[in-house]
Amino acid sequence: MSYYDFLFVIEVLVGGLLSGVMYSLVAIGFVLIYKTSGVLNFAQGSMVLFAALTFVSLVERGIPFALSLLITFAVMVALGFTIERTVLRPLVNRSPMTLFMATLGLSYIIEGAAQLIWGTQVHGLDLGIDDTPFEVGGILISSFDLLAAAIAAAMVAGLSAFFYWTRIGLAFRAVADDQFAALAVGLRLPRIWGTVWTAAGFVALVAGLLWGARLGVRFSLSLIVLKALPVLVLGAFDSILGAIVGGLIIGASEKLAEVYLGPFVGGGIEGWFAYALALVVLLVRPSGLFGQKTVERV
Amino acid sequence: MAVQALDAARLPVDWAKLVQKLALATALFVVAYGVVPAYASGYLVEAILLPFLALSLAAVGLNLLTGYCGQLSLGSSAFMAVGAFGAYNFNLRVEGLPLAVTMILAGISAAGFGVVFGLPSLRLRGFYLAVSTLAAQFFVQWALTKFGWFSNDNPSGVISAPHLAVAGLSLDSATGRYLLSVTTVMVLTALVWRLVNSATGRNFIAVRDNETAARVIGVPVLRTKLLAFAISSFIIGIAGVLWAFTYLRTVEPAGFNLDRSFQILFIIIIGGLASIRGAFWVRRSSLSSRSFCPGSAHSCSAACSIRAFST
Amino acid sequence: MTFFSHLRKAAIATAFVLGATAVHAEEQYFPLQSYRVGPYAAGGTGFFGGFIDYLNLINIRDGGVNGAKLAWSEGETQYEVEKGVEVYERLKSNPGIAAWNPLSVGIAYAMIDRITDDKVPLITINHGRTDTTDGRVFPYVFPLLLNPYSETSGIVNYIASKEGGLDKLKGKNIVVLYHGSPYGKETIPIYELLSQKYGFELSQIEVPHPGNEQQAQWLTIRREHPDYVVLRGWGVMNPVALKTAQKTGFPADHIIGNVWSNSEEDVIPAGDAAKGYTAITTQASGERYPVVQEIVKTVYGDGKGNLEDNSRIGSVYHNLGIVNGILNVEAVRIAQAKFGNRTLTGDEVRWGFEHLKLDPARVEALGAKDLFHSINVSWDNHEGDGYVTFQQWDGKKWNVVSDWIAPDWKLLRPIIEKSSEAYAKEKGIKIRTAEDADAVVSN
Amino acid sequence: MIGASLGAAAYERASEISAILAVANPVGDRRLARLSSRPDVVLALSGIGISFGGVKALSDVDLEVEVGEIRAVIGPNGAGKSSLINIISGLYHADRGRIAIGGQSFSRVPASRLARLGVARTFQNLALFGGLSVRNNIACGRVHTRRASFVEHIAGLPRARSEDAGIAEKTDQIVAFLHLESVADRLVATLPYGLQKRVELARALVAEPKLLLLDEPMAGMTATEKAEMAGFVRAARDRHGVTIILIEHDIGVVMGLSDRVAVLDYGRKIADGTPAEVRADPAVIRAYIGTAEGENGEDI
Repeated sequence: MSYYDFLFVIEVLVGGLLSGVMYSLVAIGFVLIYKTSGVLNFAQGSMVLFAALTFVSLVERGIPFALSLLITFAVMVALGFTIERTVLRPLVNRSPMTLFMATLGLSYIIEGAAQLIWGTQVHGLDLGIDDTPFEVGGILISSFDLLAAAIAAAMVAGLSAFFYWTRIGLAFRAVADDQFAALAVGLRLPRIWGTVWTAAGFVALVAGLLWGARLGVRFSLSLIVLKALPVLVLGAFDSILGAIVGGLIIGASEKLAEVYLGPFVGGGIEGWFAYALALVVLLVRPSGLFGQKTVERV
Repeated sequence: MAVQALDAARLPVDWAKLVQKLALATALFVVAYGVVPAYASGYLVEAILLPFLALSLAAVGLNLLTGYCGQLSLGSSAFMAVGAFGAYNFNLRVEGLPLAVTMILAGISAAGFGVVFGLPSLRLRGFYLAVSTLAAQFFVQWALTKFGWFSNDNPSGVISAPHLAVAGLSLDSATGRYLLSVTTVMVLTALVWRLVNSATGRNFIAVRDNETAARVIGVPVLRTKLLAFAISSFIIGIAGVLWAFTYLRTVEPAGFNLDRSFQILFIIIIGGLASIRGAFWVRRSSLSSRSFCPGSAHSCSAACSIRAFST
Repeated sequence: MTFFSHLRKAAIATAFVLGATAVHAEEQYFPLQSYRVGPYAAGGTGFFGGFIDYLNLINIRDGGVNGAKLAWSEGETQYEVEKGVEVYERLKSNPGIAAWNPLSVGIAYAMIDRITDDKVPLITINHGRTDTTDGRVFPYVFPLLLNPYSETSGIVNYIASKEGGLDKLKGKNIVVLYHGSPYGKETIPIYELLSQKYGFELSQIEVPHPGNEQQAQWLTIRREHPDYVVLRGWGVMNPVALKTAQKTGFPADHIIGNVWSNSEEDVIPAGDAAKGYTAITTQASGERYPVVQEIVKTVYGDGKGNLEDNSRIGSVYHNLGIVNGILNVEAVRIAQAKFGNRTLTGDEVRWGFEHLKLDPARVEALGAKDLFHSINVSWDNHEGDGYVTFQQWDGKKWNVVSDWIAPDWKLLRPIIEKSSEAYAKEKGIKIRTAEDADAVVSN
Repeated sequence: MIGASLGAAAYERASEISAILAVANPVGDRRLARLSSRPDVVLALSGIGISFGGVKALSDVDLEVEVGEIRAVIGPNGAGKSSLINIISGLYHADRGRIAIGGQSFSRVPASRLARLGVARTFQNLALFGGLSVRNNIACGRVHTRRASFVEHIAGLPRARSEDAGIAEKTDQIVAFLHLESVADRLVATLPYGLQKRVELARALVAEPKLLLLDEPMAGMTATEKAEMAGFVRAARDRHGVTIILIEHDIGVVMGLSDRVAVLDYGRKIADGTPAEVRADPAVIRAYIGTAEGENGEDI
């Protein structure tokens, strides 16, 4: 392998890792909700779309950037809260599968609502981040991706701090650990769920802005859940650390596979490669890399 | 079925109920083979009944797996695609293959795929399994697009329905295609009905309701799951043949995308998991409501599904 | 809010049809399988908006085509095949259908058998199956102006013209980045053929659907140092390609888009990364052409404009809709010249399309000089040898940067015939002759 | 030098361990071989140990069960009773020790072959099939005897029909035996708790097992229901000749019902013998007074 080939591998790897962070960003929204209420919230993708579309529509109507951000955040909080109140709370105690399908239905409703409210146009979203690549030792690195990774890291750190040091965070962790026990010691589950959905709305907002800037704001934005799902499976549905590591692994291996494995089968394997990889890992560790291995109680 | 017969022997025979059932079956036959072919408009047959029959059959298949056996699959339309492209190729490459054999072979191909993609179910449960079935969805679509052989190297990657005939009788007309569909659906649904009421069907339910207990009392859990994947995929595969041959006539792999899988899933949710009849009436009502439904039909069914849960 | 106004418009349009039917005037009807909601609504509103705007212009300005009023009604498909078929079956019994114009590959496929049975033309302008160009096998399908093979040849000819001639292509390196779908893969053999013929190096790289991740592909491209990248994209894949190109340092002005990568929707989301990007088109964009001006004056002035957002007048999809309107109306006019100025049958309109010859002079008379070049459809050539041009995005709008370019039709025809003949064999279709084409079913 | 001494130490330690194993295993295996060759021993456990996440749930437990006896295993909460029954039925795998069932020796009991080994069980928390009727739940208990394929079932071929008929007959017998006739065609999920427990017993009995494992069959029942259930358990032994392992919390019930009682505490067997012997054992008294008295108030 020549020096240039080596550089190229590194470049693909770095690009993949940075993409992986973007996947993690979406995956974290899933984890937050799954950990506390056992729901795999398929509507997370539509929430990302909704956030981006709301923000960009506000900006296009001449509302200043910061104010738009604030309004969008408020809207996302309201949306998260409404979903929790109107869809998930009435379904409490149903099987996880039922809840999952409800969120699947919800994703279509949110998409439809977004279209009714904001129309069907495709928008560009300019966050004012310059995306000219810079070179480090012969490797091109995207400044946008790097910044996105930094924002994602900051968000994870912020969320961790929130859940580690605040009262509600403590309650969150208790609920994540054991719902019944948490209930028994008098934690108010609905309030925690409300908070978690708010947090998920916030994550959707951040993901929506960054992904919106990457892809443009359009309907297929909600398809990024399909990138997040293998990340979740690989890293475990209930682990934020898993979502991050999973994202990095998927991002890097998917890009390397496309470049080095793709040519042997004609390319375009990224669509299913991540799923296949996640599957292989699962066959060894059925509850993901960072999932808790549960002892079956009988 | 035999158990039911014994049950009936033990209980006093409920003649009224029996007569009612017989009358219902007769009425169904008269409507399906008499009234519809004679009086239904082209629109009703081509735009409502044909997709209704194909998707209902797919829903029956998925219901066997998800509703009865408890294995959530998000990749149903991949198996429809395998069925459709399988039938196309069997018909194309084997001279003079009867239509029924073509369809059964297509179903068997889909069943084979189902078993392969059902293998993870032996180790994975719940969402981990559901997400892994997405691998089937994306892989099949990729493979059908990637390898031109599947579409007989058609530059547009599409397949077209062949001339349809049974025993020399052409079924290419709208009525002919309807009769083919309705017969296929009725036969398969009847077989599924018998299956779910047999010991095999009870094994499915046992695995769904309590896998550990099922294993301990001797239900062959692994074999039961794979069987559920196989039979379910077989039926969904044949539904794919109907979709391609009797309804759309020319299809591309993209027609069997994730949205289609979700659509089938919605049908069984709204119709009620583990309810064969549900698969039919939901499909019917969602079609009839479509023309009045302003937003996406998906949002509509989604809304219905959420309502169905809350009640 | 946008949605309800569409609903209102659809209602008005329908009422208009019903009202017109009531007086039994001569009338030609266009059933529209439009998509104004759903993921592809942006394209649908533009195209069907332009189409309807032109039909409106003919009605308002000329009182129809030789006295035959134009009518239409819409059925929402959301670009979904199943709904497209439903709308087809619902609207097909309306009287006086001229032609179907779905602007959806999937819906068009599902209609081929149906319209052939019903003997009504199916117009797949700029899209559809390549082999439907062969009118001998597909009597009722018309991929007008441009099929994928001609597009490929047109793009290569454009690159050649930039390099100073076809002989200068030798040794050049071209990468084709295509969408991972049958549509995307359709031109693979044609690029290979042209690469052999002209001696340029070629590599074709797939982007899996939907195309929201292209890091790996563009890094591979960067390693190859190609002279040009051809973008055969769709939907979100296009802006992502442009953004990723910027990210990996590939210049946008060496990326050439195909006909489904040439709209405002493809470049606006990419922002500055799209500046300099060039794409093929069969119809120039902008509103300076007389016919567009007349639409602005007559139709929009009258408050009957179909576009929600007037700034989209003259956009790529809107102008495509207008050109599509011109071709449909002229086919009806040509058929009327033979069969009489009355409501025509679908088969008569088919005959009209098969004699749709608009030379540059006629195009100018229609107020469309420079909007599109010309068309020359015949009974066995349903594409009509349309010329193409290339537009460059300057960050705000598209600017035409080339002459009208002719694809190498002669080279491509045998390949098309091979494919259509295989289809005819597979389906047991008898290959049509010129006499067959002249036999017309009139009621 | 240091490396060499470390290596030597490791070697010494390893040979020590293997010496222990070499001694321990033959003895255990010999004992197991001896026990399992006795025709009157249905089940023999030898040196069973298991731990979860570092916590020892069971250590070095021996147990043998003779034909036709009701063998109770008691102990305070967390003593390892359920782990024991789960190891016997193959749901947990012991870290150490061997299990002999009907003369066949295992380190890991294959749960999927359990029914064919002649072992049936009930569960501490109900494990019925909620979507099936009572009769069908019970019929499932004989699923291990079925041979007909799904094709035969769909087509209603003779083998499938005769299997169905045979199982229906057996099911009827058990339904009558446990007085479940009036609810036989109801969905099992709609029954009250006590009846569901009884259906589970029926599902286990219909398999005609040699060995029946009952995991707290009377938990959560009223006194009347308990007495009724105790009657059924005894009748199952008396009339069907089933050997029974009974795990139970309620010591009063156990003492009256069982032939021999083993007592577990913190994963160790602290006593084993007839009810009278166990009752008098000071270790048992200590264990119960020390841990459970305040909580359960059980009276020994």
